[in-house]
Formats: sequence, structure tokens, C-alpha cells
Amino acid sequence: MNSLAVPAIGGAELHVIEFGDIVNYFSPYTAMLFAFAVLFTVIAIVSRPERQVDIAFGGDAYYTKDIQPEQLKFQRFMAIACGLATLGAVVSGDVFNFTLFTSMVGITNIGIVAAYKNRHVLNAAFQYGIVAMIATVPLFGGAAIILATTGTLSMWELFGSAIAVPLIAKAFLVLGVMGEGMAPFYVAKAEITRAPGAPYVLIIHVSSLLLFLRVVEIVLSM
Amino acid sequence: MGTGVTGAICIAAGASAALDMLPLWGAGLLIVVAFPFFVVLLGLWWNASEGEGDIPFIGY
Amino acid sequence: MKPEGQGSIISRISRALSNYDYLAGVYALLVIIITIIGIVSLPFLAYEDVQVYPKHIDRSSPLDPYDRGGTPFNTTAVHAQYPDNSPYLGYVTAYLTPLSQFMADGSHHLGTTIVSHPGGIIDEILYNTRGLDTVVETSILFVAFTIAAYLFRRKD
Amino acid sequence: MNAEFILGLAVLAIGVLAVAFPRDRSYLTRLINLEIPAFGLLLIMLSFDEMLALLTFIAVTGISTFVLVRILERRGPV
Amino acid sequence: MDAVYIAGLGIAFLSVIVAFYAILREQDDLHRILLTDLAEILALVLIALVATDLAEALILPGLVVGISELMAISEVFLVKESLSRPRYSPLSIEVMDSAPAIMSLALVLYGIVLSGFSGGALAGVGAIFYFMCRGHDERFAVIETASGYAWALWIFAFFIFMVLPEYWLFGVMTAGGAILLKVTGKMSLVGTMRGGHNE
Amino acid sequence: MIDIFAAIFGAIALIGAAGAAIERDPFAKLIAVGVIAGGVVPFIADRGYLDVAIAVALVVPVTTIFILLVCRREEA
Amino acid sequence: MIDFLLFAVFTGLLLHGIHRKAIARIQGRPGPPIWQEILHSLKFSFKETWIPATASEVLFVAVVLVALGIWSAALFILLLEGSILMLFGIYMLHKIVEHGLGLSSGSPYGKFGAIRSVISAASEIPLFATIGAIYFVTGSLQLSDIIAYQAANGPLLLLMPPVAAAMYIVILSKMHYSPFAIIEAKEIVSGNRTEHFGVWRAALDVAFSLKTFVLLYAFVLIFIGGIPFAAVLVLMLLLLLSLSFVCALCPMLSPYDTVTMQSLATALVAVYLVAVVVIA
Repeated sequence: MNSLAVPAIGGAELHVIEFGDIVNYFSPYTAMLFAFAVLFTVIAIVSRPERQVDIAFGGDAYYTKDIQPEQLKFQRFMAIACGLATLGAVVSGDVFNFTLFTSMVGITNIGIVAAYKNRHVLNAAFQYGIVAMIATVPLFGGAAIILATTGTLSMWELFGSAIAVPLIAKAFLVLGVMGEGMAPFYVAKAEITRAPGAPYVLIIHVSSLLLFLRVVEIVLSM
Repeated sequence: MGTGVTGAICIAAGASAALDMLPLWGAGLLIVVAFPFFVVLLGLWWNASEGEGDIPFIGY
Repeated sequence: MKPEGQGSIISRISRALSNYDYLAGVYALLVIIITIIGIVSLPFLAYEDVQVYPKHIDRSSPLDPYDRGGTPFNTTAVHAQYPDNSPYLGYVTAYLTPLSQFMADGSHHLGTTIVSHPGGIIDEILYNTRGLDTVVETSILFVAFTIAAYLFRRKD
Repeated sequence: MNAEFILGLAVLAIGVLAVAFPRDRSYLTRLINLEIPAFGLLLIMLSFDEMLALLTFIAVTGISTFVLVRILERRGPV
Repeated sequence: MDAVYIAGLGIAFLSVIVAFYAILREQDDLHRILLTDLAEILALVLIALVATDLAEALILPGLVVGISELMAISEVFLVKESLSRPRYSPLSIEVMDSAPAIMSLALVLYGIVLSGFSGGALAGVGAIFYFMCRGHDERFAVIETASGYAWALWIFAFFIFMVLPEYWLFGVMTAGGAILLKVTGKMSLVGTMRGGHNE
Repeated sequence: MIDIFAAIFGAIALIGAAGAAIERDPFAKLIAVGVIAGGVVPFIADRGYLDVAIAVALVVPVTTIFILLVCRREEA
Repeated sequence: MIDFLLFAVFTGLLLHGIHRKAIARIQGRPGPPIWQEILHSLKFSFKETWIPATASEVLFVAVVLVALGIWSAALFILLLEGSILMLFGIYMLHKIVEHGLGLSSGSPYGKFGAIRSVISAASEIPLFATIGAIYFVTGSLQLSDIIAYQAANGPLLLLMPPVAAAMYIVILSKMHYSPFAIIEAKEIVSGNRTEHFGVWRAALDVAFSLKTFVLLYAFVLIFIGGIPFAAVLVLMLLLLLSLSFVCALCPMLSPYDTVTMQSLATALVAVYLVAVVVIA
């Protein structure tokens, strides 16, 4: 049976889940990322959102922002979907499947922030969504170039030393994940962070960081 | 109660790793899970009486 | 806050980066730079001839553009990545529903698609060996639709 | 390299230029110009016999045009 | 094959540069949405160039991702700009009264014959067209429920492949039927969303 | 396809594309898009994909009608 | 193992104390005694403790536990000479802790801290340039392999100083009072830790002392290599003192300027890498 190339930088594989040609696997590294994603998804499910305190100007008065139950339900649903997509992405052993999960993370992220009515936040969400959409070009493009130049999408094959993946494909893949998860371009994310609903806002950051960590492993291994 | 249990787990994991009864990574994993609870529960065990939750600090 | 175009080069870059209206522009610039590198490296790229799921079209078959060989209700030869993982590989590709059988008998030019037709390898890939892709894909559609419907129906 | 492929690349290139730099920069012009690269992609898919993808692409183009039209009629011209 | 791929990739890269340069220069939000649609097409070109059966299977998810994001982002745009209803009364041109029924019927029937995702999308176009021209009562909840069940059925069919491969025929038929229903349902909901608010 | 026909239909598609790109009037643009479709459909049919040709023939007019909805706005 | 963990906690707290003392002396103040931070942590753990009324309770507590967990895990990775990729994964997950601390309480100051921590996420970028460079040169990311490589070829600090400098900036951005420490600047009270008091604060002090210990220890192991443990401790102390000098002498940068500085650092490392590749 085929398996992970031996000097894998994420460590030896621990467990394999087969879905036909798409083979998901756990290595110590991805298991760590997986555990982290599970942890924060559970937190998003069980915890109530915080109530942000705002100071009323000109006095000692303050008020708290509460989230409406309907919005809460929607955001929780999106947070769970985002958590599941992250789980799928970190253990995926197939490049295209990884990119699909990545774009699912992108779209759930838009969903979480789009629920706010604050115009400022919505504006940031929109710009963020535009970047997430154009990021599909480098994302899918990277996967497609990998497939065309190597003939395979399975990470087990690609991580082996026999196959050389072109640099441009790797760069595209990283760029795509950066766009979907916003990894270093945190400008829009900083605006998003202002919105209430800490557990849900937090899962946006969790997912993008984990995706970035995973893509770094993939790109270094290939 | 919880303090004792988690503390015991930490010490037992450390000791069994030292005696080769448990692989090092296994002991590490146990400690990673138990140690945070131990620290927090230890503090909660010996801290002063609990008060009601108050609103956050909103400025001087 | 200093007006635009003043201050040290670092604080000017910082100001440009801190405005999220420029976000798409900054990202587009990055993509352009990487793509130019891609064009430069174009001569070093080569198409790999050994592909998984290559395309072979049997022009003499009555199912012409869609036939990829194999016997209906039996296996076909498919170059999958891990054939061991799909013991029934090919069963999905090679079937004909009654409707598509009828159409194939009657005409040379009424082809196929996923289900009602003999399909060829695509449904094999979509439903069997790469089924997880399809699950993710429809989940994405589901999520997107939830977002659109929620925003649309929300009472302001 | 067959005729469909070359034609597809040509139409795609014309279309991309037309969408990126339309002659008058109105929403409607861009929206209609978007049809041109779509036909280019259609021809490229055709040259590789990617029929199922082609069929779905045509349908999805119809739907995405509708989604864009929906915005346009609320946003107004220009 | 090599020459074809390199030539195609070259043109695709050049197109990417042109399209992204336009995005770089563009300040208006709605123009940006239109340009992202162009970007989706270029992503599909890159996949299509692989030219295997697998590439064909990969284009379908790529398409779905594109239309999904477009749908979500357009709704965000409308909310952001507070554009909740059309600015002018619906158009009345002659074909809008005569064409819908027959064309929608043709599209939906053809979609059912094809079944599967392509069939769903095709039937969806027909349904959108019909709802758009004829107006609609609010059937949001009903269609949504139906397509929800179809989704569940579809996932169930998928697991037949995973767990009980010997019943593949049953699985294929269920999957094809359910996805047809689901996609048609979802897409026709887009059609009903054209009107004002759901009251 | 016979080469001469391929050349003719190819030219039709190209003329349509160029026309749609250059033309300013939305209605003229839509007609040019229709011309592209006229050039492309023979290629589809030639390869034996009659089912696809049917779908294209059905969807392209629908798309055009969608766009017409906004065109009228410009006129008014 | 648990003994080493406790040793690391107290050493880390001691290092924090030394850091404060050194800064104070450089700035001409007497400063607190060096065991001040240990006493601090103990004091906090005896204090009255509750969860703010507006907080998201589960998240509020869970983040503290996560902070402790990830840094103990990081320590064990160093101890077992595991993969530095995992170590740096943990470093990035620390970002989530920072966001969570600030956001979970509902306090406006915490929120500002969290927003700034989101902005300063660019501090991760030099790190990945570093990892890429190390992988490129040594061919492995296992700490044991890197140490073996250094035993054969001399310390990486001398082989590729720009990479070490990038890592130094990364550590600097996580120190208290550093020019990059925008998330707990004084104008936003204590930043994201404003509402974590009492036992929570004590636990966070423990976690952050582990963090300081791990980062300094990792720097010594990665760039200098396998030397006796006592020498490692001495080098860590020297490294800390150099960091204290920087922290004492540099003013705090404005939030977005830190991002630009860190991005520039990454670009320099990338240019250096390309140059190395071209020459090699």
C-alpha cells in the first residue's frame, strides 16, 4: 500500500482515512492542528457570545451590545461549518480537496461577518469577500498546474522526491490560501474583529491560521 | 479534589516516563492536558472568596 | 493623523496597508507579480503525459463522444490513483440506464451526462473515487445559499 | 493544436481585454462583455471534449448573469 | 500536448495579468464584483487546460465555488448599500409574456433527462426564468425544505458508495435524482429572491 | 469539419467577439454576442454533441433576456 | 518531565524579572527585585477571582487553559527534539490566545488589544521565512537533525545571520515593553489581559513565562546547537539582556508601522534566500 514519503516534515503518518482516491491522513503535525480546530469548534458551539461594553460619552454610563437570537443561531451554524471545513482542510491528503475546503472556509468567514448590520463591518466583509473570490484563481490555478505538470494530486505522491513540483504552482497555492484566509493581510480582519460575538469571530482567525500552517507544510514538503 | 487529581496525573506521567513505563510523547500529552487544569484549579482552590461577576473596567 | 503623502516611507506604506479599500488592489498586485514570475518560468514547465484519468475517446462506438470503453454493468479500465481503495471501480462508469440505453440504440448523437446516460468516467470520478470533492462542493453551495437567504430574509 | 483551441484562446484574449478595459466604463458594458471570455472558455473546453463541464458552465453562466442583473437593477446605471 | 499546454498556459497567464491589473485599478465596488466574475472564468481556464477526465470533474466544483461566492457576496453588497428593492418597475417586453412557459418547460424537462448536477443547473436556469417573468407567490419555505431533504438524500447516497459499494446502482440513481432536485430548488430560490422583501 | 467551414465559422465567432468588444450600444453588443454563439454552435454540433448544442441554444437566449432587463433602463 | 516543566516556569518568571530589572537599570531607575514576577504570580493566585458579567464564560476560561497547554506542549517538543514546524505552529496558535483573551471579556480595552493583536499578525511572516531558510539549508525540520547539522558544520548563527536576525525580531515582538508590543501598550490599560485578573492572571503569567523560556531556548538550540545545558542557560540570559537593551532604548512603534517593519524584515530574508539559492 502506498503511504507517505518517509522523511515527511510533518512527521510519520499515524492514521489514514480513505475516500477512494482522496486519502486523508493524520501526522503528528496535522493531528495537532486537527485537535486545535476541534477544540475551538467545540468552544464556538458551547459558549455564549460576550456582551461588549461600550462607554457612553460624557459620563460614567455604559451599555452592552447584545446579539439577537436569530443572528446568534446563524453565526453559530456558520462557525460550525467553518470549523468542519478547517478540520477537512488540515487532514486532507489531496491538493484539490484541500483547495476546496479552503474556499469553503473563505465563504463561511464571509457568512460569519455578513450577519452584522454595522455598515463599517459589512464594508470590510465585502472587501474581504472580493479578495476571497479572486483568490480562487491562484488557488485552483495552483492545483491545476500541479496536476498538469505532475499528473497527480495526491500529496503522498507529491511529497516523494521523485516528483518535482514547479515553483509557480507552490507560489500560487500559498497566495490562494493567503487570499481565502487573509493570513497576513489582516487589515479587513482588524475591522471585522470589532464586531461582537467573540467565539465566532475567533473561529475566523483559527481557521485562517490553521490553513496557513497547513499550506506551509504542504509547500515545504512538495 | 480536581487539583489533587490533575496534580497526581502530572506527577504520575512524569514518573512513569522516567521509569520507561510510558513513551515520552505519551507522558508529554498527558501533562499537556492535565497541567493547565492543575494550575487553574490550584489557584481557585486557595484563592479568596468568590464574588459576583462585575462589569469590565471602562476607564479611570 | 498626517495627510496623505507625508511622513517617512515606512509610515506611508503603513497608511496604504491600513486602508481596507486597497485590500483587493494589494492582493491583485501580489498575484500579478507571481504571475509574471510564472510567465518567465513558462519554458521550464512541461506537461506530464502520465496522467490519472486520461481521456481516450472511442470514435467508432454508437455512444461516440462519450464512450470510454468497458462493458455495461461491469468494469472498465480506469487509471485511478489508488485502485485498491475502490474495489468496485468501473461499475459506476459502465452502466446504462434504460433511458440512455434506448437513446444510444436509437441515435448516434444523443450523448450522456452524469446519471441517465452511460456517462463514461466522469460520474465514476464524481461519485466514487473522488466523492469527497463532490460532498465539499455541494456543502459550499449549501453554505452560500444559507448566507444569501439569511441576508435576504432578515427584517431590518 | 486544433481549430477550436486556437479560436478559443483568441476569443478569450479579446474578451478579457474587453472586460478589463471596456470602451465606456458602465456596468452594463462590462456585464455584456463578460459573455465574450465565457465563449472563449467554452471553446477551450470543447477542444478537450470536456462536455459535462461545458454544459454545467453554460447553465451556471446563465445563473451568474441573473445574479449580477439582480444587483444592477437595484443599483441603477453607471 | 506539451505545446498546447504551454501555449494555453501562456495566454491564461497573460489574461490573469490583464484581469488583475484591472482589479488593481478599479475603485468601484460593483465593478469589482463584475471583474471577480472574470477571474472565475480564468480559474476555470487554468483547470480546463489539464485536459483529462479528472480536469473535467474538477471544473464542476470550481464552478460551484464561483457561483456560491458570487451569490453570497452580491447579497452582502445589496445589504451594505441598503438596496433592498428594485429602483424601477419590472420590465414588460413582449417575449417576457410568451416565451417563459415554453422555454422554462424545455429547460426543466431537459434537465430532468440529464439529471445530476448539470441537469439541476439547467433546470434551475429554466425555473429562474419562469419565476422572473411570471412573478411568484412566496414559496421560499417549501422549496427550501424540499431542497434540504434532497441534500440529505444525496449525502446518504454518497455514503452508499463508501460503505456498501455493491449497491452502486441504487446509489447513483439516488444521488443523481437528489442532486437534481436540490440544485434546481436552490437555483429557483434565486429566482424568487428577485422581488422585494419576503413578507 | 471541412476546413473551409471551420474557417468560416471561426471567422464568424471572431467577428462577433471583436464586434461585441468594440460596439458601444448595448443592443448592438447583444446582437454581436448572438453572432459569437452562431459561430460556436457549429463546432459543438460537428463534434457530435447534439445534446450540448440543444442546451446552448436554450440557455443563450435566456441569458440575453436577463441582460435585456437592464438594457431597457439605459434607454429610459 | 513535569520537573522540567516546573523548572521552566520558574526560570521563565525569573527571566521576566531580570528583563524588568535590566530595563529599569538601563533607564536609570532602581527597578523591582528580580524575583518580583514570581511573587506577582503567587499574589495573583491568592486574589479574589470571578468571571466578568459580560464575558463569554467558556471562552474566557478556555483561552487561559489553551495558553498553558500550548506552551507546555512547545516545551516538550524542544525537550524531545521534535519538529520545529510544530513549534512554530504553536507560536502562531498563540495568536489565537491573544485574540481570545481580548475578545472574550467584552471589555473595550481588551477588544482594542485583540484588534491590535490581529493587526500585528504580520509578526508571523518573518518566522516562515526563517523556517523555509532553515529547511532549505539543513534539509530537515527535526530539531535533532538541525543540532546534528550544526555539530558538523558550525552554528547556523554564523552560517546565515540574516535568518537569525529575523528570528530575533520574532522573539523581540513577543517580549514585554518591546517596540512591537502594541497589544499591551499602556494607552489601552493592559491590552488584551485587562479583564483577566486573580487566578486567571496568575495562570497567564505561568503560560507567558513558559513562552519566554521556550522562545529563548529554541533560539539557542536552532542557531547555536547542542551545548551543555548550563551553557544554554547562560546564552539564554545573554540573549534576554540584549533584548532588554532593545526594549529599553526603542520607543514603541505605531500599530501599522510594526506591520510594515516586520514585512520588510521578511522581504529581506526572502531576498537573502534567493541570493543564497542563486549563488549555490
